[in-house]
Amino acid sequence: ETIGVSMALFDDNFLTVLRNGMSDYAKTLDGVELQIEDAQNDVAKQQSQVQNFIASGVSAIIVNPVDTDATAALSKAAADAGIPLVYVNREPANINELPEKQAFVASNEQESGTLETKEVCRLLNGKGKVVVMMGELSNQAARMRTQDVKDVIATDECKGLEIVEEQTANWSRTQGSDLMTNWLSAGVEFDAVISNNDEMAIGAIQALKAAGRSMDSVVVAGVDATQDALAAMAAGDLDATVFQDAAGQGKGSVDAALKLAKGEKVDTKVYIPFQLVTPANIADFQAKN
Amino acid sequence: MSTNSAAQAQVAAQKSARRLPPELNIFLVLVGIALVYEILGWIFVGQSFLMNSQRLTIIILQVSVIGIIAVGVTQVIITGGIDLSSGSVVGMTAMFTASLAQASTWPRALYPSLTDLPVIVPVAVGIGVGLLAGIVNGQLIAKTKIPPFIATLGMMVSARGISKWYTKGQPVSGLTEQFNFIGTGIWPVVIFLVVAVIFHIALRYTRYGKFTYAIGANVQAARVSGINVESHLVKVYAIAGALAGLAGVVTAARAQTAQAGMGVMYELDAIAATVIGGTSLAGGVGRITGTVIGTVILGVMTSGFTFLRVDAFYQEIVKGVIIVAAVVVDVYRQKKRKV
Amino acid sequence: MSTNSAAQAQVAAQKSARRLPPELNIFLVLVGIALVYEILGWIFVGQSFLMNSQRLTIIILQVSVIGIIAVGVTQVIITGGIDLSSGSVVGMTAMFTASLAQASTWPRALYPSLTDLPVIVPVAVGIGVGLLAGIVNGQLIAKTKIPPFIATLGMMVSARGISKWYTKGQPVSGLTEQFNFIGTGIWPVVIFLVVAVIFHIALRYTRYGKFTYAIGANVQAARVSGINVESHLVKVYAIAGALAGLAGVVTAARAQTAQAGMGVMYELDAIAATVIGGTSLAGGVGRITGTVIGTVILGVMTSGFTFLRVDAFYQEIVKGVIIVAAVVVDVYRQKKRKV
Amino acid sequence: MVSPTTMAAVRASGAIPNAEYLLSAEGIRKEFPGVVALDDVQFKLKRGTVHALMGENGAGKSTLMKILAGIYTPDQGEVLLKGQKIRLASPLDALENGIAMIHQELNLMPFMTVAENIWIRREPKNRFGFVDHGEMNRKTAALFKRLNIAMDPETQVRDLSVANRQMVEIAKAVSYESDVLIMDEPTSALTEREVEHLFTIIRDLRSQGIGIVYITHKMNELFEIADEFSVFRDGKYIGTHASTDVTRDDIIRMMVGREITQMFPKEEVPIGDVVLSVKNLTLKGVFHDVSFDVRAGEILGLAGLVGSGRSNVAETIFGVTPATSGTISINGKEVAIDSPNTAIKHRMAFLTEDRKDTGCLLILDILENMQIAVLQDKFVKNGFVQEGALSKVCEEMSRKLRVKTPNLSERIENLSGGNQQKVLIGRWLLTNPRILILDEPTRGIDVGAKAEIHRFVTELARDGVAVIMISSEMPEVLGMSDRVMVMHEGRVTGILDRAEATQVRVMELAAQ
Ligand SMILES: Nc1ncnc2c1ncn2[C@@H]1O[C@H](COP(=O)(O)OP(=O)(O)OP(=O)(O)O)[C@@H](O)[C@H]1O
Ligand SMILES: Nc1ncnc2c1ncn2[C@@H]1O[C@H](COP(=O)(O)OP(=O)(O)OP(=O)(O)O)[C@@H](O)[C@H]1O
Ligand SMILES: OC[C@H]1O[C@@H](O)[C@H](O)[C@@H](O)[C@H]1O
Ligand SMILES: [Mg+2]
Ligand SMILES: [Mg+2]
Repeated sequence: ETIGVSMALFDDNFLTVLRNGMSDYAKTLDGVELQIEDAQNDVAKQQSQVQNFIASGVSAIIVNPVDTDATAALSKAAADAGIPLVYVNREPANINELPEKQAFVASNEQESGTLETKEVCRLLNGKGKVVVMMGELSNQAARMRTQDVKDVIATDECKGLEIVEEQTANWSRTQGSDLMTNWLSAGVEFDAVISNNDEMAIGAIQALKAAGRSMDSVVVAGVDATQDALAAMAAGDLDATVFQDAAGQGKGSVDAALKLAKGEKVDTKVYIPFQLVTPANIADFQAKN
Repeated sequence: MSTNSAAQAQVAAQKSARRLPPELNIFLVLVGIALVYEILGWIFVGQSFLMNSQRLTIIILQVSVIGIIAVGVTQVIITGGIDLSSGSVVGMTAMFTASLAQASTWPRALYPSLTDLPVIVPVAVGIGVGLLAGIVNGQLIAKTKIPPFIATLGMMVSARGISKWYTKGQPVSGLTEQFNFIGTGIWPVVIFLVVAVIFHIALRYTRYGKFTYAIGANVQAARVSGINVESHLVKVYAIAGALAGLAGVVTAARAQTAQAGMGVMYELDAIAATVIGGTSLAGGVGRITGTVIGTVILGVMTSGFTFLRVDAFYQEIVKGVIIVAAVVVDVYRQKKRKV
Repeated sequence: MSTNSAAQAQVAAQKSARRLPPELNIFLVLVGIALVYEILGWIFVGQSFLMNSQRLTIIILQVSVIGIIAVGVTQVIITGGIDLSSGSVVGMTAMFTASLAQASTWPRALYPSLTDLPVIVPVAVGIGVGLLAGIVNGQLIAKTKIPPFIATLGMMVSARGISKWYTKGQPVSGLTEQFNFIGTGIWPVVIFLVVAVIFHIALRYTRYGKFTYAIGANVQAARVSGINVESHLVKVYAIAGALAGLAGVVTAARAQTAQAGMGVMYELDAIAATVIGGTSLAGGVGRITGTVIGTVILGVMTSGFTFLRVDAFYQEIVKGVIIVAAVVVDVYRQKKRKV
Repeated sequence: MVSPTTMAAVRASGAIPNAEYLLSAEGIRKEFPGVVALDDVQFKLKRGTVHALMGENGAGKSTLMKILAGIYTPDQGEVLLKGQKIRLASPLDALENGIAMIHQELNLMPFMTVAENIWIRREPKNRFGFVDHGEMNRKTAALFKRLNIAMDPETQVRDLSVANRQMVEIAKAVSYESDVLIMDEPTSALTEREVEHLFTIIRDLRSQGIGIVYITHKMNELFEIADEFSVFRDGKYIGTHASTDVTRDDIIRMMVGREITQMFPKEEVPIGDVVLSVKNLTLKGVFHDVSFDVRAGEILGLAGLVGSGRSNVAETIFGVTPATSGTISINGKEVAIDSPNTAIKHRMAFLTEDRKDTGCLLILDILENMQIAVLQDKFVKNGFVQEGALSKVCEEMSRKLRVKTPNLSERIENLSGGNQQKVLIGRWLLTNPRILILDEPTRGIDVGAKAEIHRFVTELARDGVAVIMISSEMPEVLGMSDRVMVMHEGRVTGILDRAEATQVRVMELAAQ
């Protein structure tokens, strides 16, 4: 059986771990073949890929949407052709009107930013200045996680936190480092860095170290729990991150696709939980992402 | 003149040496690629590549947006210019057009008072925004004499900024049925082909076309022949902009949403399609028919990859090789015919 | 001649009118932009923009990678060519170089038997990979006569494919201390400036340089004057490739990791820096000093935005405008001096 | 001052104001950076006359004409069209007011057909507003018939020889049905036969009352075709005379301000051994079985009609387009020349016929233009150019060649054609060649400079250089050569000794 997979983009850290999770899992299954395509962050490309899958007659399709608002057309095309479709990692806008034989497997972005910010709040004892590094603004996860930060700060325990700067570094480590350097040279003062992902957090750490700031004097937090992030945590630089279960999401989506292809029923929403990672429980996550 | 018959013979000889249509070359490249896929298809997938009407539609469908842009880019390149802004203009117009195409049923409409508008409004605004961007490009190039590469590079960066700024990065969704209709079925293909036919005729049979070629072939000659080079360039870039705008409309309608990141790198695909189709970056040479074939080559290539289940990594590597190879074949065959 | 003294006076007048260094123009643009920021800084942020040694370092630091690329791109553009592949080559070499720079302490080294290598190995491999890409570009352009735009566009697409393919998209981290050292402190700035000085000298005082300008000014004439145009072009593109490779090494060392998506769009920044610095896309004209200033302008622009806390959206919009404006000012002042 | 549009409307109505002069200019001044191209210049063109403009290279002739054709606007002075002051702000203004110009540089669109080139901006339209190609080709054919030109209107211009391109330019200019026709060195790419053809056309136009401005450096043309002429020197107006009133020497004196005693200073120098020997040289489809020798100190002239293949032979010998068969020997040793680079290593030099396309590095300065060939093997140490020594040598060379320029860091594009040519000759002399090939070395060059170039060639021959000189100017070939080789359609039709080389004999062989 062939499953067509359209990933939003290949050259993204976390999505790569997710993609590998899928193909590693597929290899353990007999007679299941994945054909994974790179939509290069282009909605139209993704649509064409799905159409090409349909024309080639695959048994099921997995989509990691480029644009979570652009899923209606995809759902319709697949439903018309009678081919099962599973969305992974990013929640489609039409989640509540998914046609038959379609499902969604992911983690709930409301948790990620919340877990992260609450930990920062705890470490700062509910009071202090924070800077926020945002992912690509067109990305739902980036917007959601940034909103989570604000939601947490709006709660009573954490209303002593204040956002002094908020800028995008496009999920990227180099841009994260440049942004932090610029903040430092502009004399921005802060006690914590809340980053939408680990890559930007690591960039911030590199810049902070280069400027001679002691890492004990600042709290840095990210999301994803990538290898690099865990290494940074082990070195005492990163204070918190949130484990997003790439392999779990990958396996879950393949399973769902296979079940749908066989005509079995699956839940429309399968949530794989986020988990907070701190130096205290880092050992549990070492070999995961 | 005494040697009248000799002169007549000379004229006759010149006539017989008149060239075959230059598109032939590149059409053969297209057929070649398709045949290779067909054969590989039978060997590796046990399926026909071409005998699949669904696939044939998709091939053009997936590149029709690139094709619409390429029709404009062809005209720009014929004048000896370049347009790097088309991809960003697609993104920008998609945002503007979609914001005026939202249905009242959508809870988060950008302009709640401007929903359910007749479809002509967002379409006109979309094309208008593209036109405007094109006029700015053209004016910059004609008036300030900066190289088209730079003028349109600036527009590329700024237009992308505008599309992100417009909704602060939020996508615009919940578009009306009528609007989405533009992007369904083979409508994008129809739009592409209509646009291609119009500008094919414009380039070959109107003064607009003659001026376009003349400027690209020899701007000095065009000027001393009394052509107002500046105002003509503005027209050409304006048309390219309007077509990029139209492409943005189609993109939004196809995706049934608009996103600030739409159209990234489309300019390069459009330029590649144009040059593969035989238009010379040096200006003065090129035809829409060639561009259409070049566009279809890109489409065949992409569909074929998926069809043959080529690994995504290799797809990109091979795509680069094919772009180069197609142009190499063209250059080589042109040279051969000349000597 | 009877009017000897008059003629002499004329000669003297012309001598004094002899051109000022063309970089002056663009240097004034740089000073202008910096002053604007300085003033806005006092007004809006209550701080000096320039009186901050840390910021001055950062300004160059953040663009040093672009600068290294731009030094190569300048030479390519002087020959009348273009290099669209540099950004992808940065990504590709970053992957290769990092895979040979991993520390044995890192649990998931790509080549576990090739860890803790002396730093010269990954650096040499990185530059070598870039060099190779450059040679392929050069050979394609020189041998097949396809336009540089297409040859390097093909390389852009393929090299990006290769960088994704190399580790199937997996980032390469856990690099050795010595390797990371290349990217720390002001090392990237030092590398940039050393590279700039070397090629400034090469362009102005060596035969290599004279041939580079001659080819850009008139390739036919250069050939008839005995220059082996093909082999020279290969050299120029090879150098540009090697410098993009070096930029890839620095990028990986700065980020202490390599990712397939590194360097996206760097080629456009490098081209912008070059053209802002006065190099003509038509070939034959340009200097490294100008390119350095152009690069610094890009750096000042970015730093200044953050310094003034300009919204990210506006940053991009304004960036496009500044690129265009800088070139417009240059074109305008050159024209004024001429007439 | 009247507006160009009003004047154009007047012209279109057919009501031509009966002024004495069709076109005139007074007190014109035009400056370029560092150069005063025109200084208080005047010019008057009468109806139904051919008015020649004479002057050295850089005298300002083309600049003045460009002002009259709406391409440049003068810094001072005024232009009068049929007695009315007018400001021509664009080429279009000029064209609509009946002023057409054939430019010194060819101004055609290579990838368009002959008909499209001629009718650009004035394409006939059908009733749907589309360009009517059939009608356009018919109109072209009719025009060609009237002008007695044999050419297919649908050929692309890039497939035409230089001479035929020039004929297209002429036909295009005529097609404007203008009152004033300016021709800037129209014959520099034509051989005698086409020149005669052009003169027939000019006489015909003149008889219709059209005023023609004719710029040339060829003295005999002046006497043959011009009614009157004006002379310019260094941007200044010298005077206007009827061409029947003066002698050749008078004109030269007016132009250069001194006597030029000898145009072709042929000197008998001892002829040495064979230096270059070419046997059965063939470039398939272009020329065939070309064989000849050149000796040290000898000048071999190469004559033939335009398109006879002379330039192609020269290009092949120099390795630009390597031969498909045949041999080249230097000093008795067979050599394989596959590129100009190799040719230079064998101490050959080649001044190409097209200054702009294959000669000048236009945007670079004089110094850079002069030094580029010699850098192949001299003045370079460890890759570094020995600037000091080199610029000294270049200064000396440009002094010797009398290049007229304030300094060597001037861009070559700002020099007049003659001075550009001198710089290019300097480029090759620096390489100290044994074999020098000159392709149309004096095309578009004024008499003064021409004499100087001839003197140089003679000197080189005296120094033992073997010279091949291609020229379409019969007096030049006959005057300078020790032997003359004549080509026709890619084959050598004869090699004549100096004694037997007469105009008639050469023409016979060239036309066959
Ligand atoms: N665009 C320009 N920029 C700078 N200088 C110029 C320009 N055009 C002409 N000149 C200068 O103006 C002077 C007159 O040039 P012009 O071309 O009118 O001479 P000409 O009499 O036509 O010479 P020739 O016989 O060589 O064609 C020359 O010194 C020339 O170098
Ligand atoms: N690049 C080219 N492409 C096509 N035809 C060419 C080319 N160069 C030369 N020819 C043609 O080859 C023939 C020989 O040209 P060549 O220039 O050698 O003649 P020539 O005797 O030197 O005449 P001229 O005085 O015009 O230089 C001509 O018919 C010419 O049109
Ligand atoms: O879309 C890309 C983003 O996806 C998120 O899920 C992830 O946390 C980010 O690190 C980034 O990879
Ligand atoms: Mg002239
Ligand atoms: Mg010739």
